[in-house]
Amino acid sequence: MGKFTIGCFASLVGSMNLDFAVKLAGAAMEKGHKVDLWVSGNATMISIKGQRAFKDYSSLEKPLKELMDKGLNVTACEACAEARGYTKDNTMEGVKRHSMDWYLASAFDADRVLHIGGE
Amino acid sequence: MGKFTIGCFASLVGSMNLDFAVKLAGAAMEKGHKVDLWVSGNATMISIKGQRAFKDYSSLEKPLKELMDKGLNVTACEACAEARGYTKDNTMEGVKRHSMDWYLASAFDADRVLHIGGE
Amino acid sequence: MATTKLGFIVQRPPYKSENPKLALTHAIASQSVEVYLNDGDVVTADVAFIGDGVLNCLKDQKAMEQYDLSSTESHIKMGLLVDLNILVCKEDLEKLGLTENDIVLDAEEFGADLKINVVPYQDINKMMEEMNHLLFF
Amino acid sequence: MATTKLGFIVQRPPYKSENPKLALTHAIASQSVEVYLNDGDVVTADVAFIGDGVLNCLKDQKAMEQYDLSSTESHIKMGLLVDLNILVCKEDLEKLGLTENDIVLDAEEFGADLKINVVPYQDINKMMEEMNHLLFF
Amino acid sequence: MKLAAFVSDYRMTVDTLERLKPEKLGIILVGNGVYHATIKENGSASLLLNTAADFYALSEDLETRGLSSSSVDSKVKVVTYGDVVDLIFNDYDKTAWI
Amino acid sequence: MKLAAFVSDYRMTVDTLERLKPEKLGIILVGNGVYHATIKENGSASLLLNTAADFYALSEDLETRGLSSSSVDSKVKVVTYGDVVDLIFNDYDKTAWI
Repeated sequence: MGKFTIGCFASLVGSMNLDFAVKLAGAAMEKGHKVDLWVSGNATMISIKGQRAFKDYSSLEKPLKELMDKGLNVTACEACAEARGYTKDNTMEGVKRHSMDWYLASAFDADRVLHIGGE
Repeated sequence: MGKFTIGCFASLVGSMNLDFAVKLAGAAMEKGHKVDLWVSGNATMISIKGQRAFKDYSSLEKPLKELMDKGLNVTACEACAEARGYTKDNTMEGVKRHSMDWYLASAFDADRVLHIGGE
Repeated sequence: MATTKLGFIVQRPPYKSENPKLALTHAIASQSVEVYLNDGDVVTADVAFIGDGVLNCLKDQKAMEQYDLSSTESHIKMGLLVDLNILVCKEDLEKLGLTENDIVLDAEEFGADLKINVVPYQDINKMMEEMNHLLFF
Repeated sequence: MATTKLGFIVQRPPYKSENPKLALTHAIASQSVEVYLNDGDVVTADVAFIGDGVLNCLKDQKAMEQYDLSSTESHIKMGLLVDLNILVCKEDLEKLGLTENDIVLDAEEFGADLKINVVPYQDINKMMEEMNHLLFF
Repeated sequence: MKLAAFVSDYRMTVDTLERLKPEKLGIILVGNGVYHATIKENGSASLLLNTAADFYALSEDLETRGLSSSSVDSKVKVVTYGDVVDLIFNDYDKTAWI
Repeated sequence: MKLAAFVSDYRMTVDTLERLKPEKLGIILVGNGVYHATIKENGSASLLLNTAADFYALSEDLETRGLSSSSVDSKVKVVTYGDVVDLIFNDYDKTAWI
């Protein structure tokens, strides 16, 4: 079993790349891999707490929490988040915030890295 | 002088379409037009208060407030905002929140409509 | 008493951007716009799918089953239910190797009377001419 | 003591998405990654601009003057300042009618020693082979 | 109709523009659309400039990208945000953001 | 290198894929990339399928778009999220999201 670092830079609603990242993280964990998920750029939108779950919009707070409970490590780019008005106070519990070097450190000992760019 | 309704659906940081919308609104107001700005989809990101102004990211809280002080009418799609975790409490002062019919009502008596889609 | 006609033109496929779905939800909002208007004033919404936008109309979209997300197909059906005029470009369907059998054509299960209109592009062009404002998605 | 090599490949133009700028800021972060690692462990970042990505390298970008936003050009200079290996595809510059005169080549005004390397695509391919992981922007 | 069409991409993913047949067409290049006004790919100007239309490119967006007005194709008029407002209100009656 | 390249667009705006020359290439169609596996535009399969590569299409994303596995080109193998994880870990050593 290996370590898998996924970086995603796509927005919460729209391209569905972030949905992809979360589902892939879950599938990798089911196979016993350790997964780090780094969200930067518009993907920091996933880190805000209190997303209202309408069926018309991708709503990832619930699936993300379920995966975090099972050990998914989620870290948001702090500067990208702050620029968008996502402060420490409105960040979902369990999501860490670090500067960009965290992503590179995660990649350091990852067996595989999948970097999913932004829109 | 006419009424100009601008709808923008692009995210706060990235495509710069929202920067375009805000600058165009300002230019239209300088020429004496009345401007309504509707933000929906990812463009509701502009409505959150406390965006930290780094030079590396588009930061539209300040220019938007300056234009609102001069009469710019800004309304965010309520459902799009709520789905992204932007609640009434973290909305920038002066930005209204309504359902999508507000945009159509604004277009009803607009002389010109410019609809700027999302990414 | 005045009518303003809005034309919603969807030119991109679903699920890559939120655009096609927002086109439909905004067009459907024409049904409730009267609260903001004077008596007798009306906003109408016509919707046209052109180019890769016709891919929004494929039937049996399983977005809910796979991603817990309402499908664009279901939004098109909602549009029919509130009597929106929905046009789909015939040439673009053909170009992509699709037939009327592949796309959603009605929403009878919800009691909608209207059906999708598969029409030549020139009819969509004519619709655009008749509108007061155009919104491209 | 180990080294992990990351290759950042920028294939799209600036100012339409945040990607090119985030590629640079993430690559620059290789300078501070040691805080998370054991002594002697290192992460290196090489950056390559290919396709329309070479448009990021045009000089005299006035993003700050026009949009109060740091330019991608200034981020490239920051990359040189921290000694990143930055490659620009020669064939793609030529394809777009650009020469070395049109692009940023150094950051001497900030005291950077390194310069941009305008190289044939095959050198970029070789760089990609040598990396442990690739990040496409 | 008199249509002002905005192009904000260099690589376009839709063919809408070539199919619109308004009585009068203006193409306003903004954002990354301004590359159409300056870049000569493989030695040729952008095919977009072959459209039967009046062309405009936003000065602010050219400058942001490091493109000088002197490199703009002779078919294209360089305009400001204020000019764009006047085009929308005075020269065209509908808009399309492609 | 053995490269797993992810394609998530139907209309691609980059030519990166045709230039990559890994020893082994897998193209994994996800998101709107899955249209390459099914749509026959003007009667022809997607040019992407002419690339020298092994092709995979994500089942979940086909179904989301109303595309049936029976319409998938014979060159393309339909896979699940779990299969994608195994491809990344067992069959390739690097990834590229194009």
